[in-house]
Order: sequence, then structure tokens, then C-alpha cells
Amino acid sequence: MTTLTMAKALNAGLRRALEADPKVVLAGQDIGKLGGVFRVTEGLQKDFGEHRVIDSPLAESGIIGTAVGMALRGYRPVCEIQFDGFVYPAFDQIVNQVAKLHFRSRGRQTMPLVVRIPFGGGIGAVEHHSESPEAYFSHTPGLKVVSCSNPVDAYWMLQQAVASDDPVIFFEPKRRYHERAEVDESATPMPLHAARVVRPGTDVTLVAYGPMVKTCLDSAAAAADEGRDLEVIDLRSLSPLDLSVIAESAQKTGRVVTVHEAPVNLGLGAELAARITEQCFYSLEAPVLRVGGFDLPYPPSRVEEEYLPDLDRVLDMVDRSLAY
Amino acid sequence: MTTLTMAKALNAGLRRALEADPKVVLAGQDIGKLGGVFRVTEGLQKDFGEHRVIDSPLAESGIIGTAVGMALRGYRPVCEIQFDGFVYPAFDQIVNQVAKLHFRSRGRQTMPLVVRIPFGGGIGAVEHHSESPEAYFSHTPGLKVVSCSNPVDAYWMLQQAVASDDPVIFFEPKRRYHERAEVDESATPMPLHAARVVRPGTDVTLVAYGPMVKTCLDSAAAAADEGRDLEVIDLRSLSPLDLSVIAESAQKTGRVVTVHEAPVNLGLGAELAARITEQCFYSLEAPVLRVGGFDLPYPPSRVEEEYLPDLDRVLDMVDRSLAY
Amino acid sequence: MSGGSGTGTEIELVQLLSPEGERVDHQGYSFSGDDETVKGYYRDMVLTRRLDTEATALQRQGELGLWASSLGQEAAQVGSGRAMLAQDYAFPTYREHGVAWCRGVDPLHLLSLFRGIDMGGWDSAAVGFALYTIVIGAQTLHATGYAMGIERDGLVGTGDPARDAAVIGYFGDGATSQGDVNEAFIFASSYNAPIVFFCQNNQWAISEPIERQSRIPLYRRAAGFGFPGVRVDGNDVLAVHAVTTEALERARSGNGPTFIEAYTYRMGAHTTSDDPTKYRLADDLEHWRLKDPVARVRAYLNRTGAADDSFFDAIQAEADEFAVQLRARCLGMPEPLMLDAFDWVYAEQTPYLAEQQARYAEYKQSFATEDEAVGAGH
Amino acid sequence: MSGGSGTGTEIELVQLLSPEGERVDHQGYSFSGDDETVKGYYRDMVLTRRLDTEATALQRQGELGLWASSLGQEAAQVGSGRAMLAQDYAFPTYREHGVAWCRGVDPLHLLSLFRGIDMGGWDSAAVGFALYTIVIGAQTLHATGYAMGIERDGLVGTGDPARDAAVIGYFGDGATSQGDVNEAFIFASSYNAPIVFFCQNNQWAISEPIERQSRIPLYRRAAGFGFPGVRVDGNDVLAVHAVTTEALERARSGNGPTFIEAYTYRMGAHTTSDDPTKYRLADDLEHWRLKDPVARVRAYLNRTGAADDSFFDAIQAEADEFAVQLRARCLGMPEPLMLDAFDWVYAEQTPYLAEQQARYAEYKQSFATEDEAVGAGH
Ligand SMILES: Cc1ncc(C[n+]2csc(CCOP(=O)(O)OP(=O)(O)O)c2C)c(N)n1
Ligand SMILES: Cc1ncc(C[n+]2csc(CCOP(=O)(O)OP(=O)(O)O)c2C)c(N)n1
Ligand SMILES: [Mg+2]
Ligand SMILES: [Mg+2]
Repeated sequence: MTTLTMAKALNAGLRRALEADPKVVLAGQDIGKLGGVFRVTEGLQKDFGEHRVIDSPLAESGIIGTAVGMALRGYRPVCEIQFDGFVYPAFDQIVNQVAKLHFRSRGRQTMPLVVRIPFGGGIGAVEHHSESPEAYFSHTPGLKVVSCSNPVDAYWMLQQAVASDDPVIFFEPKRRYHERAEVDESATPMPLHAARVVRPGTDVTLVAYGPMVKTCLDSAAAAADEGRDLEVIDLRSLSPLDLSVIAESAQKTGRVVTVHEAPVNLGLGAELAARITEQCFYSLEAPVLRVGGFDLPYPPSRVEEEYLPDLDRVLDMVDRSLAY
Repeated sequence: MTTLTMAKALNAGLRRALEADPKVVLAGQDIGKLGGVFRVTEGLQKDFGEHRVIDSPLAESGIIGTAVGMALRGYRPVCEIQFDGFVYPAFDQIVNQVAKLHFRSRGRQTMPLVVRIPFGGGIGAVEHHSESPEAYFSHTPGLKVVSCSNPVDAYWMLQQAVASDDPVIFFEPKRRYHERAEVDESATPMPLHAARVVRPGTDVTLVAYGPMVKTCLDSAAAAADEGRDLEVIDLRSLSPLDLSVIAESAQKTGRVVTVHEAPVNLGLGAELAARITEQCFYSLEAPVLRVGGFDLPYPPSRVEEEYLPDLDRVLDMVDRSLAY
Repeated sequence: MSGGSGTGTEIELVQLLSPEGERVDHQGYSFSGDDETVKGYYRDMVLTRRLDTEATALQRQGELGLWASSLGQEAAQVGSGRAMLAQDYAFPTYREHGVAWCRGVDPLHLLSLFRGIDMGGWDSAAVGFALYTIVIGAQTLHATGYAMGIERDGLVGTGDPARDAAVIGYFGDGATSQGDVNEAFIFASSYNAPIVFFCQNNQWAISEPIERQSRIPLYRRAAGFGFPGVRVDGNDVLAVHAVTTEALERARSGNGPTFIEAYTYRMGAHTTSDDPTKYRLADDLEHWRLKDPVARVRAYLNRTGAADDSFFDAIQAEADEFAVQLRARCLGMPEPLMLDAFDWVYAEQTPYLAEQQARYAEYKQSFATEDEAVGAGH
Repeated sequence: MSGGSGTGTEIELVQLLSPEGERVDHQGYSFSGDDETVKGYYRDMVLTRRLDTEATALQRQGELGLWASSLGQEAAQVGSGRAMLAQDYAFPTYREHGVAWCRGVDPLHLLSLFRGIDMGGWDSAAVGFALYTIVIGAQTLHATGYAMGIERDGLVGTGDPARDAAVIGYFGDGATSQGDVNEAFIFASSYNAPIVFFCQNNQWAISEPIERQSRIPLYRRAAGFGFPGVRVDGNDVLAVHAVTTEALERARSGNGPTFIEAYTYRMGAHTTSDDPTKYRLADDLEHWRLKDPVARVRAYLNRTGAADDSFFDAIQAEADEFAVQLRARCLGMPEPLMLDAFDWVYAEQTPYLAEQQARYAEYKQSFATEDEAVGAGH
């Protein structure tokens, strides 16, 4: 049992993955000596060598494209994209190649590749450093998409993603990198693609993932003071969605609010709303309501606190849900 | 009044745009002498010269990136992406640059740029030639996204897109390129971002765009034989959505089925379902149901007819909606 | 590698066999094989061409959705394909039928792709030949990554010719404009990967002439990335073989990447969907017809007496028989099933997709039941 | 352009002023300005450096979210910036503070970006200086397209020096690995666009040394794309000015692109978030400190008597005053409003977004009302 920040938990997870399988290799910009701009790979090149922890040239398409080739050669590459806004040059390789190779080969070739993306805002960064591109990847068949919200999940989910024979886009909530938790390295983790009720409640269900899980827990705590009992679900897996857990909750509470940082329009909340409504049509007392980033490019950091969903906006939406 | 195929209507629209404004330039692979692989730009280089109808090197990021530069210089570039599956190398330029420049400059710089993308399946093509990537762009704030479903709209909407001071992703349903209609060049077109009821009905609302509008009209005709009166809405604008027209219809029929070729998960149907349910919660007799491509990479062409929504699958979903 | 570094301004074209079928000396390269080997290449090229003709015919008859012809590029493909060792690996575009042939890919698989039955279907790992890649340039990065993997496996520069391995990444002249291809050069150079970049400059990218992509000879691109480039007569199977053999050897022994520009010509349309009369002159074609890669070897074998008509006739007969068989097998291929496609998406199936598949099976079944019902009614 | 074609194997570095401040002759280039001009550059560089110091301090004090230092790169930026004419246009990265200065951008705008108030906010069209671009390499394509636009406007090779225009695209050594940058070379070459690719090779891309991106000198990249490349001492403002002037002149007169590699060093951290002690040696820094671009000009002016201490003192005083003012203005900048941001998305606002904006305004208002209510209760 050790207390770890999420960044350190990810680091420990990578270390265990590197130890467990000699075919695991890490690649990305500045992940070697520097240990990555968030220090998630700190010390790994020193311990596992330049052949396994690879500083890549400054080219994201190249990083993912060569990782595809390494995967075809039997390796299990774990690529780091330095910031969310820099994944787009690799979009073609991810969407046309990584996502499709298993399908194109009728299952003969696996693509055990992980793309780690520190994502989301709230750290006062300049543009392109605070984006939430998860919907693009979740809409892409052939990919699996997950996000961790706490150090324990970070530790286990990353190892599970590396062990998966399918490509996994792994979103790390960068503004939670420094939050701490006890990590029990001998525990048995839950499955990678399972959602989790992180706070049981009866009045309204909040569904979130990554950075917004904490926001929702805080909201639930505040609501409790006013006598409202909110259930909070951490999706963990964005694609596939573990709808059973969510539907069960929706049937219980009859009211669901989804929360993410990404723009609302066609964000994960849209799919959740559509699926929940389809499965729980007669149980819903209110339409599934969505809290998200506004439908703008990510704004300058001095207004980001207003742009991002926060406790007030979540509770405001809870009020609206209860008003139905 | 001339009878034109959609391909010819687009050609005529481009010709009028080139005539109307000397700052309009076309760029893309093979659009010059060849007139594009679908002949949409046929004859335009001959008539307007190589300086205005530009054969580009084989690099999509380069095509869009240089178009951004031309737009900053006061031009209005209309870029052709040869096939849907080849837009991804330009994704970064579109999402990070085209979509954001107006925002980043606080409105000082406009980005009057059109990206024409022949999209969708049903033409028996090899892989990467039948995709429906519209949700990626619709989820991106700063872009506007439209799709025409018939020659008349093709003619007008393309001119309107070129005239717009905002970047427009223009999806052309390639399997409808050869369908014909009378085009009245002296008519007054409806606004670019308005949806249209293309068939009024009372029982269930079908919402579609691009290639699926015809499929829905055919479905409605077949349903009529069985005494069911379906309303069909052509979205035309995918972002922004013209929700007023759809909501009005949903309130009337109480039942909505969305139809697109793109994979269901996080496709346009998801946003439609979320928004319709929110706005018409008490009017809906059934959840908004979605017909779409299955959540797989586009399959080999000999199964595409089964992969793509067709009359039977649309009517099956109508049945399910009516069963609520 | 003389003349290969691309630093001079003279354009040198490595040629070992003239269009008239005469052996030519070259100071840097020589062909190592004997006449039996050459006869083997002749056969490879004739069969590749016969495959191409048959596939084109099948497409015209509606049996294939599309076909991308390799006509005129047989020497570039067979010469390089035959330079590979069993442990090497090739990453093709969509046009490398001759290379596929050399790697032992059953040509039926090429037809199944263009017929719309699958996306290739050969066992890439078994034959050392990746699936065809249609997205221009993407495969050059895969090739580079695969080569980095070989190096990580310790299979470069061991000195054991049966173990050391290398990769060839194929691409066209048009592809040299793609960011991915240039990034592949960067990665290959940076990691000194065991790879040969093999560019078939067939002068055209659909309707666009090579001048749209580059105003200097393509092989010179390599020098700017820190590795050698060489231009070879792409219609000369001996020269292509010699140049590729040396480049692969360089790669296997740890000396890094080489760029080969095989200077050739796309004798046919871009694909069966294309109409080249819209953008190029018949004259051009005539000029290149005189440099035909197959006729050239035949002339050589004839001239030297290494083969006589009975040899050529036998090959032709083999080719025709091959075509007949291929056609029959093509038409006999089982149709793919939509339901199966749900199984190909993930190695570890998701409940969501499994459910979608089950629902679709049920839906299909409902028609069968209806049909039965209808049938029962008669 | 002697020595510029990148075809030789010797590495030539154009230098006109030695680190000790002595003028050096060069057979291909000479500096055209007089000592007054040099004094002007000195002032530009000192003020740029002062801006950099002040911004770094502001960041340390929490007034900026981040700062990307230009320390050590002043000569590369001022030398090239001053080579531009009014009608030229520059496309910067995020580090070209010296170029911004030369183009007349109010330095406050640079601070507003890093303070998180906006994304720049200067009037690009008015000053011929695009917004900073953070996505590595993207701006090189914009620069190329803009240059293609100039050519379409008929403003290349007219012979009228007041009309002919050109573009400079700035980027770093790391950026040369990006597909976009190489595609920019392709497009610029293919259309013979009036552009100068100006690469500041400061030896580092965050923690990665130049060797990760290229194993040969960067300026040689250009030859493979069909245009000249030249390496200049990036810490020598005179040489940078001379080389850039000639390249811009080439571009404006219709002779197409040039690649300039300004060989320099990032004396500071990558940004204020970075800790270079993790990956580089102090020795290296010491070595480059001896080549300081500002000290070099000062030594020259001193040595030749072109300037005396009163001049240097006056500039220093001006710089300090400038910094004081800048700091005050920075702290006085009004905060941006979330509600305004809704207006920046589209030129033609959408009903959807207008509604979102209105709802947010209402939501905000509800707090104000609550506050009022609370206030009223007291
Ligand atoms: C990324 C991408 N863009 C566009 C296309 C459409 N396309 C298919 S082949 C081709 C031309 C390729 O030319 P070249 O690289 O010279 O190869 P060749 O066909 O001549 O063998 C184009 C533009 C594509 N397949 N991929
Ligand atoms: C596409 C992209 N990938 C990654 C980054 C993160 N990043 C910012 S600066 C930088 C290094 C740039 O190095 P170089 O081009 O040499 O410019 P310098 O910072 O040295 O001026 C990186 C990797 C980015 N901004 N854009
Ligand atoms: Mg070609
Ligand atoms: Mg640098």
C-alpha cells in the first residue's frame, strides 16, 4: 500500500508493464531523459534503456505510424502524445490504420497499441493544451477508449490497456495528475471496460469520467448538504460504454445528468443520452441533461474556470432535472 | 430551368462562384485537366486558368494548410478532398487551424474556406472510399457542416458555402452524384443552415441528410402503401442543427427515427436524440431511435448493402418506434 | 554506392540491360545472377502481366469492383521482390502485384480485395508482405516501425546472412509529397533503421505529372535526410535487382536506409476507373513502349541464345493456364457474410458489438422466417 | 548564392561578425547597412532581451501562465525581422518575440497571450505578422499559402521594389520532423512560391537534441526539395540580415523559396515550465555564452568607436523604462469575459450558439441576483 499521485501511479503502472513483458516499448517526445513534460515516464529510460523507452522525433503521425509497424513486428508500443491538442497530426494513422488493422486482416493481425493522451483543461495553459478530443476516438470503431479518474484506476487501467490486444486510447486527466491516493499493488483490479458507481445515491444520477468525476463528487457532497442524494458514476470506459451500470442507476433515480469538459454538441453526453433514453424510456422522469464545455474552441485560460463545468453548473443542471 | 445531375449541379455552382468573385480559387488533387475523379470540376481549369483551379501535390494537410494561408491573404479557397477516407491527414489543419482562426483572432480574421468531401458508401468501392466522417467535424466548434441531398440543393448550397465567411465542410453524397433534377438558376434558395421537411407526414418523423434522404423518401413511399404516413426531414445543415423544424415535427408525430450511414455510436443521431428528447420530452411517445451503419470499420463492398441502412432497416425501426 | 548519394547535379540512371536487350556495364553495380535466374524473372514478369490482363478483363466484365494495373512496372516489382530474402518484409501500396507474386502471395487474394470480398486476406506475417495500403504514404511509417522492431530484435548486423533482415517500403512518385513519407525518412534516418524506401516513379499520380510533386529528380530527396538515394532504370529488372540487393544488404548489415527511385512508367490507366486520355498524350506512351521491361528481357534471352521459342511458348502457355485457373477460382470465391464482420473489429469482442451482431442476426432471421412463411404458403 | 545549395559535404556557416565583434569577409554575402543601422539592431536586441527578462519575471511572480524565452536568439530574430519590408509577411512560432518587435507588434500583446487573456490579439494584417502558432509546423503551410496568394496577386517579379512581396515562415529545428513542414517545402517548390523558410536551429526541441531530428545539417534538407539552403551564424545579426535580405529578394523577384538555417542556441529553458538541467550540460551553455549575439554587436560598436558608453547606457535606460511600463500595462490589462468568447467563434453567429450564450448570461445573472438578494438582506 503506497500513497501515490496519479502521475506516479501511471509511472508505476508503466514500470510494471515494462517489467512484465519485454515486448512493451514506450515512445514519444521527451519521454526519455526528461521523463515527459508531466514526468509520467520519469526514470524509465534510465532503467529500461533507450531501446525500450524511445525519444521520438517531433512528429505525431510518425510516432503512431512507426508504432503500428512495431506492433506488426510483435511489440506492444505505448505512445505518449504530449498534449491533447497535438494528437490531430496522428489522426489519420489512428483512425485509418490503428483502428482498422485487426478488421482489415480479419483478425489475423492484432494491434496491441496504447496511445496515452494527457487531456482536459483547468491548468491555466496556453491554447491547444487543454482539449478534450475523446469523442472523435469514441466514434471510431476499432478503437477502445478509456479514462482514469484517480490514482488507483490509473495504475491498473494503464496496465490493463497495455495488456489488451486491442488498441486503447488512454486519456489521462492532466489536472488530476497531482491528486493522491493509496494504491494497493496486490489488489485485484476490476475489468478495464466496466463503469463504477463511485457514490451511491437515489435522487439524480451524475455520469462523468476523467477530470469531471471529482467535480461530480464535490457536487454530490454539496448537494447532500441541501438534502439531495446524488449518485455518481465514473464511466472509466468511453468506448465501449458499460451501459448496464448506467441504465440500472437511471432506472433507479429516473434522472440523469452527464458531465464532461468537451463541447456538448456530439460529446459523450449525446450518446449517453440517446442510449439511456432508449433503454430506460419509461423510467425517466426528465430528459437526460448534459453539462459540458460550451461549443467554442477552448478559450484563453483566464476564462477557463467559467468555460469548464464546475460544481455550480452541475448543481444548476441537477435542479433543472429535478424541476421536470 | 435545366435538368442536371448532382455532379453537374455542383460544377455549375462552382462555376458561378468563380464568376461571382475573383477571389474564389479551387484546389485539390486531379481537379484540373482531369476535372476531378467525379468530374465535379470538369472544364473549370480550362475556363478559369491554373491560377484559380489548382492541381495540388498529393498531400491533404498541405492542401488545407496552404488554403488557410490563401484565406489569410484574402482568397476564398474551395478545397476538394478526393474521397472521405483521405481527409484525415488534414484533420489537424482543419480542427486546430481552420476551425479556430476566427476565434483566436477574436473575429479579426475570417476563414472563408470550403472543404468539399464526397462521402458515403454504396458505390462498390475499395476501402477508405465510402466513409462518413461528418460527426468528427460536427463535434468541432468553429466549423459549419452541411450536406446536400439533391441537385437543386447542391447547386445553391455550394454557392452559399463559398459565400459564407465561415469555414464550411461540404459533404457530397457520392452515390447520388448521378441523380437528376430540374435546377432553376433564377430561384431564390433557402438559407444554408435551414432544415427542410421534404415529405410531410403524421405518424413518425424520419430525420436524415445527404445520401439517406432518398432512402427515407423511398421508405416513406413504401410505408404509405401500408397506410403509414411518415414525415421526412432533410437536415441539410449538420452543424449548426436547425432544431426548430425537427422539434416541431417531433411534437407533431411523437416519434422520431434518425438515419445516417455513419456508425451509430456518437453519430449525428446521438445529438439529435439528445436534443429532441430534451426539447420534446413530454411529446415523445417513443425514444428517438437510430438507424445507422454498424459500429465497424466500413466493410468490404460486397456486404455494404447489408451494412448500410436501407428501406427494410428503416421500416423495421419505424415499426419498433410505433410499438412503444 | 557510387552515384548513389544524390549530391551531384548530373542525373545518373543505373542500367544493366538496354531497352534492346543488351547487357550494359556499370561501375557501381552488377547483376549477380546467371541466365537461369534471368529466365526465372522473365517468367515472374510474364505471369504478373498475365495476372494484370486477366484482372483487368474481370473488372471490365463486372467481376471486380476495380483494378489497379501494374502494366509496365513489372521489372521494378520483380527485380526488387526477388532481391528480398525470406526473412525480409515488404510494405506495399495497392499496385505491387509483382512483389506479391515474388513473396508467394496467392494472386487470388489480390482479386478478392478488388472484388470487394475482403481487404487482402493473405497471411502477412507468413509471407513477409503486409496488406495493401490505399492511404497514400501511410505504409512507409509502418515499414519504418517494423524495421525498428527488427533492429530491436537484434537482427541487424549480426553477420549471419540467414538471420539479418530488412524491410522494403514501396510508394509512388505522388506519395513523396505526403507528410507521412517524409516523416518515415526522418524516423528511419534518426534510428538508422534497416529499410529500403522503394519509390516507383511511374511519372503520374492519377492525372498529375511528376513535375507537380517535385522539380528535381526524386532520388535526390534522400540526401537531405542523411541517407543515400539512387535512381535506377525501373524497366530493367537486372539493374533493379542489383540496386535493391545492395540496398537491402546495406540495411541488413546495419548501415541504415537507402532511397531507390525506380524510374518507370504507368503504361495503363491509374485504375480501371480512370481515363488517361483526358490528361496525357499517346506519344508519351509510345516512347515508353519501346522500353518495355518484359520485351527487353526476352530480347536479351533471345539474343544470347539463353532461351528459345519453346521456352517463351511454354511460359506463355503456363501464363494462360494460370489465368484460366485464376478466373475460375475468382468466380468461385464464397461471398463474405455481414455477420462475420462483427467478429473482425476487436481481438476482445465488446458486449456492445456482440449485442449489435445478435440483433442483426435476429433481424436477418426474421426475413428468413417470413420467406419460409411465404414459401410454406404455396 | 554561394555555398547555399547544400550540395557540398563541407558545412559552411555564413558569418560576418565574429564572436569577438570583428567584421569578417564572406565571398557570397555582405552586410549593406551602416553603423547607425547596426546601432538600431543593437537597440532592437537589447529591448527584445529586456522584454524576455521582464516576461520571465512576470511568470515567476504568477502574472503569466507561461513564457517561452527568446534568450540567445535575438540576432536570428532581429536580423531576419529587419530584412523584411513593410509589405512582407511573417508567420511565427511562439518564440519570435524579436521578430514581433521588428514588425511593430505591441509587446503587450505577447504578454496577453501568455497571461491567458487572448491568443495574441494584434492585427496580423496590419503589421504583416501572423498570430503565434503553437502547433509545431502548421504555420509553415499557412506561410506557403499566403505566398501563393501574393503570387496570384501579381506581386512577384514586377520589378517594383515597393510592390513585390514575400513571406517568411519561422520554425524550429524540431519542427523539421513534422509532415507539415516538409509538405510546405513541396508546395513552395511546386508553385515556386515567394517564401523564405527560416529555421532557428537552437539545438533543442524541449529535451531532444537536434541529432534526434536529423543526422546531417538541416540546411541540406532544402536541396532535396529543389531549392537552396544556407546555414548562417544565427548569433550574428549582420550575417542573418544579409542572408535573409538576399533570400527575400530572391523570393520577391520570382526565384522561389530559400531555406535558411540560423545556427543558434536556446540559452534558456524551453519555457518557464521546463527544467533543462534534467537533460543538458552546463558546459554547453558556457560554450555558447561566448557567442552571445548582443555582446558581439556591443563589442563591435565599442571596438570601432561607433558607439560609446553613453549610447549603451541610454539604451539600457530605455530598456529598463520600457520594462517598467510594460509591467504596469500588463498588470492593468482588463480581464477577458467568458460571454464575449461566444462572439468570436463564427463570423456569422449561429442561433444555437447565440442561445447558449443567452442561457449562460441568464445563468450568470442568477448569481448576481442571488448576491444582490443576499446583499439586500444585510
Ligand atoms: C491520402 C490519400 N489521398 C488521396 C488518395 C487518392 N489516390 C489514390 S492513388 C493516388 C495517386 C497516387 O500516385 P502515386 O503515389 O504516384 O502512385 P501510383 O498510383 O502512380 O502508383 C491518389 C491521389 C489516396 N489513396 N490517399
Ligand atoms: C504538433 C505539436 N506537437 C508537440 C508540441 C509540443 N511542443 C511544443 S514546443 C516543442 C519543441 C519544439 O522544438 P523546436 O521546433 O526546435 O522549436 P523551439 O521550441 O526550440 O524554438 C514541442 C514538442 C507542439 N507544440 N505541437
Ligand atoms: Mg505514380
Ligand atoms: Mg529548437
